[in-house]
Amino acid sequence: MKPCKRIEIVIEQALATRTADLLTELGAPGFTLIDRASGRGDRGYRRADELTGTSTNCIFLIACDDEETLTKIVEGVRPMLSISGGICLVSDAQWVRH
Amino acid sequence: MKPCKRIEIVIEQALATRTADLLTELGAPGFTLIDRASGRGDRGYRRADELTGTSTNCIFLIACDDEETLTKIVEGVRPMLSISGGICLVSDAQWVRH
Amino acid sequence: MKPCKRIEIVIEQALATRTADLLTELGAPGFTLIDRASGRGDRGYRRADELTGTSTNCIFLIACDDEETLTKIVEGVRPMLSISGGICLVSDAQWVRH
Amino acid sequence: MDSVFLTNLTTPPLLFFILGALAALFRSDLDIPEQIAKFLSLYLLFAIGFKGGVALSTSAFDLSVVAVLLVAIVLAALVPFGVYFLLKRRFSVADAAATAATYGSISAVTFVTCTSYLDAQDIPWSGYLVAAMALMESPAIIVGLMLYRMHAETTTVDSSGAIGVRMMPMDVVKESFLNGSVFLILGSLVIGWITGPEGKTQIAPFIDELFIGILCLFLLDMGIVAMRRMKDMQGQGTSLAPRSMVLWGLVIPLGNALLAIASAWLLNLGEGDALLLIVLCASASYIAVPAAMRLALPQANPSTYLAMSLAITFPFNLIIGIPLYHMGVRMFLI
Amino acid sequence: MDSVFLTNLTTPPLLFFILGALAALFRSDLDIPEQIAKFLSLYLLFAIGFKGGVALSTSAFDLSVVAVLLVAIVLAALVPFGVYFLLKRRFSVADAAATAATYGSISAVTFVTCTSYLDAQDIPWSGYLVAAMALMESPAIIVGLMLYRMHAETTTVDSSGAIGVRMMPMDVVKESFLNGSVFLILGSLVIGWITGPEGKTQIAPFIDELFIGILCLFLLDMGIVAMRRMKDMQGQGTSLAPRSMVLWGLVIPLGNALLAIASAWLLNLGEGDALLLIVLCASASYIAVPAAMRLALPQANPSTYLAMSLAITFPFNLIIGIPLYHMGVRMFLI
Amino acid sequence: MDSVFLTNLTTPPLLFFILGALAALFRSDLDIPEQIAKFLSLYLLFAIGFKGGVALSTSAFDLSVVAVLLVAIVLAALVPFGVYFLLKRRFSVADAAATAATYGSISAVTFVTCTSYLDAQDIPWSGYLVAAMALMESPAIIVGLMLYRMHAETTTVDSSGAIGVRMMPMDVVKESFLNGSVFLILGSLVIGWITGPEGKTQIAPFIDELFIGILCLFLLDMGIVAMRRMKDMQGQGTSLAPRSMVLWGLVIPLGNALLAIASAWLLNLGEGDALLLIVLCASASYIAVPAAMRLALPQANPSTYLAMSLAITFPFNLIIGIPLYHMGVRMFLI
Ligand SMILES: Nc1ncnc2c1ncn2[C@@H]1O[C@H](COP(=O)(O)O)[C@@H](O)[C@H]1O
Ligand SMILES: Nc1ncnc2c1ncn2[C@@H]1O[C@H](COP(=O)(O)O)[C@@H](O)[C@H]1O
Ligand SMILES: Nc1ncnc2c1ncn2[C@@H]1O[C@H](COP(=O)(O)O)[C@@H](O)[C@H]1O
Ligand code: NA
Ligand code: NA
Ligand code: NA
Repeated sequence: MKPCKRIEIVIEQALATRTADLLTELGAPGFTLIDRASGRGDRGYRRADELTGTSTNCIFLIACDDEETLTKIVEGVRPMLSISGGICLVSDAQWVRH
Repeated sequence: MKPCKRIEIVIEQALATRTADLLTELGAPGFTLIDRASGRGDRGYRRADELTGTSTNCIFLIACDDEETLTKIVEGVRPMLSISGGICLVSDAQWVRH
Repeated sequence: MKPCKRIEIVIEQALATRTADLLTELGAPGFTLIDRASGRGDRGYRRADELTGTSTNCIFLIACDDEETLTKIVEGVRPMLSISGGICLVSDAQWVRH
Repeated sequence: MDSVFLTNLTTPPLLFFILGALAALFRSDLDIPEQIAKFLSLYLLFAIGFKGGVALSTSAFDLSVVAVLLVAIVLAALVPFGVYFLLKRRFSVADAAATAATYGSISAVTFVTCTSYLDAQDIPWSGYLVAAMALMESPAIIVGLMLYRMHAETTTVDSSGAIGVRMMPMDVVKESFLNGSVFLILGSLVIGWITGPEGKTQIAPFIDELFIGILCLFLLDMGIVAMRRMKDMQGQGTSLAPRSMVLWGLVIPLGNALLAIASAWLLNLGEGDALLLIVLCASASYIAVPAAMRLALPQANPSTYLAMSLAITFPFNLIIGIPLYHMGVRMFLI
Repeated sequence: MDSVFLTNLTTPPLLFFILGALAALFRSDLDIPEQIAKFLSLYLLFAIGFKGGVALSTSAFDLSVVAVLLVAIVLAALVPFGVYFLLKRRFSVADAAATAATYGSISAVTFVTCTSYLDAQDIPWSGYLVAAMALMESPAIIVGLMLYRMHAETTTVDSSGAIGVRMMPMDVVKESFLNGSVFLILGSLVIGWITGPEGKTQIAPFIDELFIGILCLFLLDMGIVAMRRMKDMQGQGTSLAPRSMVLWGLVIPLGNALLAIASAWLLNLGEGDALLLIVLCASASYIAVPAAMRLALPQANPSTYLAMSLAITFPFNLIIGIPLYHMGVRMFLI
Repeated sequence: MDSVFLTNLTTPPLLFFILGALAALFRSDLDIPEQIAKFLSLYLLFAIGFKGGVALSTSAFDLSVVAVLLVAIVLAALVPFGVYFLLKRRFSVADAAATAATYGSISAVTFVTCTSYLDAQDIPWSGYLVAAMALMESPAIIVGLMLYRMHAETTTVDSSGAIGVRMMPMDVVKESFLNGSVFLILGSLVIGWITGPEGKTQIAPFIDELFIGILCLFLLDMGIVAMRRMKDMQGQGTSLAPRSMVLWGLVIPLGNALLAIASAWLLNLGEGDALLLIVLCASASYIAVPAAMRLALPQANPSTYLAMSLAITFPFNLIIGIPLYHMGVRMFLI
């Protein structure tokens, strides 16, 4: 097991592909994506009930063992979040190596 | 980034709307909801295969930067959990402000 | 609230049932399973778009309050992960007892 | 004699139900995706509701129809009393009340399967029985909760009712009518009634020609789900021994069927209508009522009432009940 | 006179739309699963595209058809200018531009509902209008973004455009033609045109007989979604008062309808074709354009333009617009 | 001569397959939701199984039928040996074994598309070929695993087989027959056989009239998925160069087709039946076998065997293979 950061991003579904591309560009070692979550925040309800994905959330999970990449990711998604709404949480974890 | 608590609640799907209302009432700054998870616990399997949602789970994720609200939420969902089954985990995280 | 470990496993959907059986066998107190996530890692994209589940991920969440079981689980899933790909993260959390 | 059973068993819908049960029994990974199952179920409610409404619009809406609808509601409200008093010694108050509500209400899919059973034998039935079905969904919920409130010790209600307590009786009535399935059947019924045969011709192919096929696929799924529940019954921590759950899951529908035969006789119903009324009485809800109970009476254990309804009574009615009640109708009513 | 409205209101698709709206209004938990809703929408695009293509393959593709298609594209490109200048005082530049794009583009479901309205009254219409619909989806996106770039202060574009800025105009054109719905309609159109009536006979039952039924279920879902949005409009932090959103959501389609009536008169279109062209102009996109705007103009607030399109203009067109425009056609064009 | 190819290419199912491929090629966001894709696939298996069963029930079940079924099973068991020995030099033992299993088994959708190709040309075919298809799904899995066990060094089996090791041969046989698709085809076949033409009339519209339409939508999805895989083949870390995957993905089906032509000649099959047998042999599994291999032989790399089957052989068979084999049948067998 080796220490790493666990990044969790909730963002508009409509931006999922763009966020995935951005993560790859910023050097994330990988990510897992859960589509079609609903939620509530400052911009009211997102019911995940329409077809454009503007009122639906998706969740990215990224394990990142490199401080620098972490900073890049956080700074990279910040402007997307301020436009689309959503949250980004960073916490400590142990990464089980296989 | 500012420190916050990350609350994660696994609860019966049938109680999703009620839990969401409760969270709003208790002053949660927001939440993200993943519907239709399966699972196993003390009450056996929940296969997420039937239409009532009594044997299906959903997952709430709440970022909360306020100790008091945290306590309210934890105390608020506790009785629901003891009736419906499920878990509530609280951990530390950093909230990336945008 | 009592301290526990939060284990999060991202693994191939095709191995979901086997992983669930393994967790039960290894004495996990329970688990929650999110099906059909997509992702990217060393083995390229998993688009969650085909029917065999070999190119789709699922996510297991396990709250575990027992060091020994934790080790068993981590050691038990490690060989599955090295064959199927995926990640396993362990972090600290507080388990709200109900 | 037993040819009724065989004829029933060899219709495609029943055979697919059994196929599903076998799949789950042998742990096949055959599986209908959950949103698809929900869609199939919505389709069936939509189609039966619309059909019923169109039928209503062309038939005379006279006193005898009103009588049937009233009797249906009364049956749905009476049955829970009977069930509750049968079970109160063996079940906790909450479980007995929830089970009572479950059996007072109806299973739309059992009803739908019965209409296809009648259609296959060219036995006519009336559209207003769909209205009866829709009206029988909810009353039992209210009666069940009343029974609970009357019999639970006050302290129990207070402490364990932490969630349920907020729900006032009127809310329950409202919520039970706003339950998705009830709303869709009633709504489609009204729409069918408004548009009449003219509207029917527009969507006829969608409603008539797909009906049995979709019923087959839905019953395939129900077979899987029911068998999984049946298997879970052994392992899981239910408050009750599986054996007595099986027993009650067979006795109650038979009892309710007798009650319904008597009512059908009083109402002087025709063969098809009588059978449908019996099936409504004998069937138990596994969607609307359990969903309502989880909100209004969460202390009741769904692995008791839902398992009995889904894993015992539902298959019993499909496989044995329908032809058995049909024999009963032929013996006593015509 | 008002019988047109009543006739429209009592068709099954409209009634199911209203049923859905009632369900959401009374907070019923009736719900079409999201993947099912997407499938129903794909089916409608597939079917209308294929139908249109087959119709195209059997009709003469002469200059008058080309004229209609050109006019359709021009209308789709002009409307955003008008909308933008109407709104620019009350909306932010980004919101005005996104709303302009939304109203320049079209709503396929409104179009589809209008074809079923015409079919029910046996009024003929031409297949190339499906092509017109497909061609009208995208131009407004490009015009909307152009308007934004022309009118936004450079600093705004730079700072808030952090995401959008990477998207070059050509990318937008490409992305808007590659939008799933546009691609599917165009593709099905071409396939229908290639296979012609022969291909049609193969999939005819799938396309013809299910059409109205599936439209009913899809409109049921749209009723739910539209009403939820309408209810959200009060609470949510939109940049605009709900009242003025309602106002503009009614005024803009009426204005566009007038423009389209004039064009239809110039083109000398028949009753059905004229009505369809009007409906295309008067309807607003709630899938392709909002999806594109979120990527290319994320600073525009979807709870303005999407809500107006989905919660105001869409129901208005379905319930009142179609018969109203039909009356207009009858008065001015024939 | 090439008119066979053109006729094939201009049928709606093929055109929708190509539309899907184009959508993925140009990165359109056109997408069939995953549960819908699963449902469409279940429908096709359900329909083809039922049809085959009904056909079986009306035809004589004589020795020649038994002979065909036996030959089918033998072919499915022999092909993996051939494929394994062709590939063992270039592939790892695990990859060679898994690929062998993949090509020994069949693709139900290729079969279904071929039946629609025959139907469109009014060429008759026999229902028992559906039984042949169902029986050919699983044997190759067992042979593939046997080949692996025989050829892998023991140490490899032990260490890398950490997961697979627990699975005993009997389990594999059982699991492969319990695979959802196999179970559904076999089950529907038996049900169709039990209910016979009488049952057919009940669900005929559901099964016959929707068939081609649903096949179109499913192939649209398959086109998207296959093209995505093809694009991934370049980037991803497969053990093999993409070029040789393409090569083997074309050579193997052609070789298997020759084998099948010879068998069809021995069995003296009619035009339609011969073509179907060839298509079964030449097609490769992309559902049942890969799913089984992930459990029983996880060290084999799915981006080799699944990609070859899905991205090369499947499109090849649909677009070129079926008409090519048809020409072969016409040349050699009639
Ligand atoms: N405090 C929070 N905890 C969890 N999720 C949140 C929180 N705030 C916002 N979200 C999620 O982010 C989405 C957009 O948030 P907002 O921009 O605040 O409207 C919401 O729909 C939620 O899914
Ligand atoms: N230790 C655990 N870790 C993760 N999820 C759990 C755990 N225990 C229970 N759950 C989840 O909570 C649901 C209800 O749990 P229970 O009330 O223990 O049956 C289960 O179906 C699981 O989804
Ligand atoms: N660093 C990471 N963070 C989050 N998820 C990951 C990461 N690496 C891999 N995954 C997930 O694990 C799956 C298989 O990973 P891999 O074996 O690296 O291809 C991917 O499709 C992702 O869903
Ligand atoms: Na009942
Ligand atoms: Na427009
Ligand atoms: Na083969």
